[in-house]
Amino acid sequence: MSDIKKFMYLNRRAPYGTIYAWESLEVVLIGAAFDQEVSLMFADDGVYQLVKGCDTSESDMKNFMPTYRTLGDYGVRYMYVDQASLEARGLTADDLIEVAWEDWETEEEVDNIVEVVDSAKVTELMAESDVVFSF
Amino acid sequence: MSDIKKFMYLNRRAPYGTIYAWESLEVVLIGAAFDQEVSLMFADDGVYQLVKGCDTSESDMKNFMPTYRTLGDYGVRYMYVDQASLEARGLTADDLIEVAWEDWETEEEVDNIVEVVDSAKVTELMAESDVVFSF
Amino acid sequence: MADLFTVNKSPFEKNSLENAIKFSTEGASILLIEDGVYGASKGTACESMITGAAGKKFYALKSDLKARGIADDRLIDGVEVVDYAGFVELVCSTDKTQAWL
Amino acid sequence: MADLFTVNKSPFEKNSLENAIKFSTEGASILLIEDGVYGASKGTACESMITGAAGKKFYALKSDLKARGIADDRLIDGVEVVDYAGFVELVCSTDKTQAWL
Amino acid sequence: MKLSVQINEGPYQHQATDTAYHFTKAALENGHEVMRVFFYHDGVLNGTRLTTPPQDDRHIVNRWVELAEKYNLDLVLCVAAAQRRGLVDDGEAERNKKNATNIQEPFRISGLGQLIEAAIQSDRLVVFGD
Amino acid sequence: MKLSVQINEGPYQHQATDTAYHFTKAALENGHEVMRVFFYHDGVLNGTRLTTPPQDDRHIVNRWVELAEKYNLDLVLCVAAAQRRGLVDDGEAERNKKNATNIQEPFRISGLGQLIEAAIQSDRLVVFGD
Repeated sequence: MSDIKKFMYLNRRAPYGTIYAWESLEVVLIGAAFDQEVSLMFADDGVYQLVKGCDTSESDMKNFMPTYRTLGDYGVRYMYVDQASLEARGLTADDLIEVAWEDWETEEEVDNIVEVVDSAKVTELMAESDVVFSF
Repeated sequence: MSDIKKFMYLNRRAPYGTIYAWESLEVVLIGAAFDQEVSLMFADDGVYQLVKGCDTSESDMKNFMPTYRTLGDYGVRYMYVDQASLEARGLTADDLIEVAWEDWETEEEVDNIVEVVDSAKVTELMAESDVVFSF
Repeated sequence: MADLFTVNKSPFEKNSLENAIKFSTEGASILLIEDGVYGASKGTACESMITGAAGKKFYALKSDLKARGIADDRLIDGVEVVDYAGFVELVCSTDKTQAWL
Repeated sequence: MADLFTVNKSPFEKNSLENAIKFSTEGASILLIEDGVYGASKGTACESMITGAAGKKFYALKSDLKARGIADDRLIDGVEVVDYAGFVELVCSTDKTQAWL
Repeated sequence: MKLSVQINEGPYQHQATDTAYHFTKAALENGHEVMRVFFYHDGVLNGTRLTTPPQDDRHIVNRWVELAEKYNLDLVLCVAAAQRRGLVDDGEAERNKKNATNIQEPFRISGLGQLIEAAIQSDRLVVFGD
Repeated sequence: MKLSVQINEGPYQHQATDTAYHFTKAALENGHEVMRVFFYHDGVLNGTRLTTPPQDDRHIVNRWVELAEKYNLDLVLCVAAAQRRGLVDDGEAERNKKNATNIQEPFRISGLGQLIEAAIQSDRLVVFGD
């Protein structure tokens, strides 16, 4: 096994009702210091984590949406969203934030690494990962 | 309003996976010192709390099934079980423990205060209660 | 008056909303809070839980809707938005409050 | 070898078992622990989740079955009972372990 | 009206405590009496003085303290739940031979009877949990 | 094999910690190496020395301590999670001006990097949560 592992962070919970979404994100940020291949998967209520237009000012909780937008700078290369979960919730890709990515060495750029994938692809991507973090 | 309130303890969670069932029971035991009319309602996974034959010796957790059997002595007069919840789980009244009750003053005795009721009755009993405790 | 039920779980994750509706009486008020407010969204697979529930009144907590990016135009018709003062008012104007966790 | 999925939620309370089955590959192992062991019972409304899942192997943790009064004769056919040593063995003999909470 | 509040979860992990706080505050600001806030299960963890949340986040424990000081609010931690979860005041430290306390004043540790009493004497009991 | 374990919930409220303990113990007894047990979210509450569970119940904190002593197990509490939830060692007490500690040795407080490192270096990471 090479030193580079494929890490997948699996997000299946809504934000704010519990802290799991936010503390999971903290792991991703810290993990950036380690050179692994990192992807995030959003399924079930986890897809709500990426919905645009959250405003926590009245609920007095920390709004961590801006942090998702910076994930490209933290070594996250792929953010996948389960299509069936999205559709069941009456949402489309247009309802989700976009996250840009740039490789500073090769200057390769991607406008948006958030990608909606079908269930078969979710299964395949999870199976391909070396480690799946659950929160 | 009279000094006697109708208390209902609503149990909707399985035992052991979380502590709610047990700590809810602790409230019932302490509550016996206050002269209120007390009933317990078991619905959803809460019906599992009354299933016979639990053995926690291998899991090293406290088995609180014996405590349910003594509830008649703690002022609990009614223990209701939602029939639909029971049936969905493939269970019948025969799978549940029995709890006896005796009024020490009038010597009135009841062999088993555990009663399976239909959903309409659940609704009615909850609506009639003055306070519903949720855990 | 009838009772107030609070529901704080996403209807996609747990059956709390479904059963709060099932076990409440005609005329009951059901207040969606925390992740429960997702149940108030139009066009979801769970929409019919609320649109099909006759004789119950639905409310959703404003600050929780905002935190989750659920704009007013996405709410199921008839769901009333309340703030915390409205929550308190609902508790006081109904017979009792049941947390349907 | 394929992956091991652990499921610790009652299938009546949360969709964890359903989705662990849905998102696992052919040949995956699914281990029911804690309240997840209720999913291993015969004759329930959720039974078809397991009986209808082709190509997956199901396990249930012995001490959690016993704590919940689920006797061996109530188990769905084909569900294998393991103790903690068996749990460890499953973790080591599969590619990785995913907690499907 | 006279209200009481029960809280079943600890701070930060679940929003239950946040909701309970905002509800209690709104009740007080709108002229209602809050007889007692009873912390049960992991809810007792709201009463520790040892938390240091990030500076850009709310301080859940201190928020309760400020509300209690302003309205003379009774904040009660269940003793049995507190013992299981390591919430200790001077009395508990002495009884259980602990060499430290972690309770934040004016939270106080008392029995479950305080919850029953609140339910009997209040017009409404409102529960916040997971 | 080399395993690591992550625990997301506190003691008593959820069974997750119990399961994690029995799993870790079985792994060690069957000759595997457990590189690290990492406590995250409310899991950090496993590391307090201030609990006094009922005498007829298991002592979850002490059970970890005994296992750690027998197998020289590395028990790590996440510092960010610990700060939010009031888990404090000497260093944290000094940094955040707290007048008490509540950590139980040999639990230690460290950063999230310890979880990442465990995931990289272990053959398997097994997560227990709610």
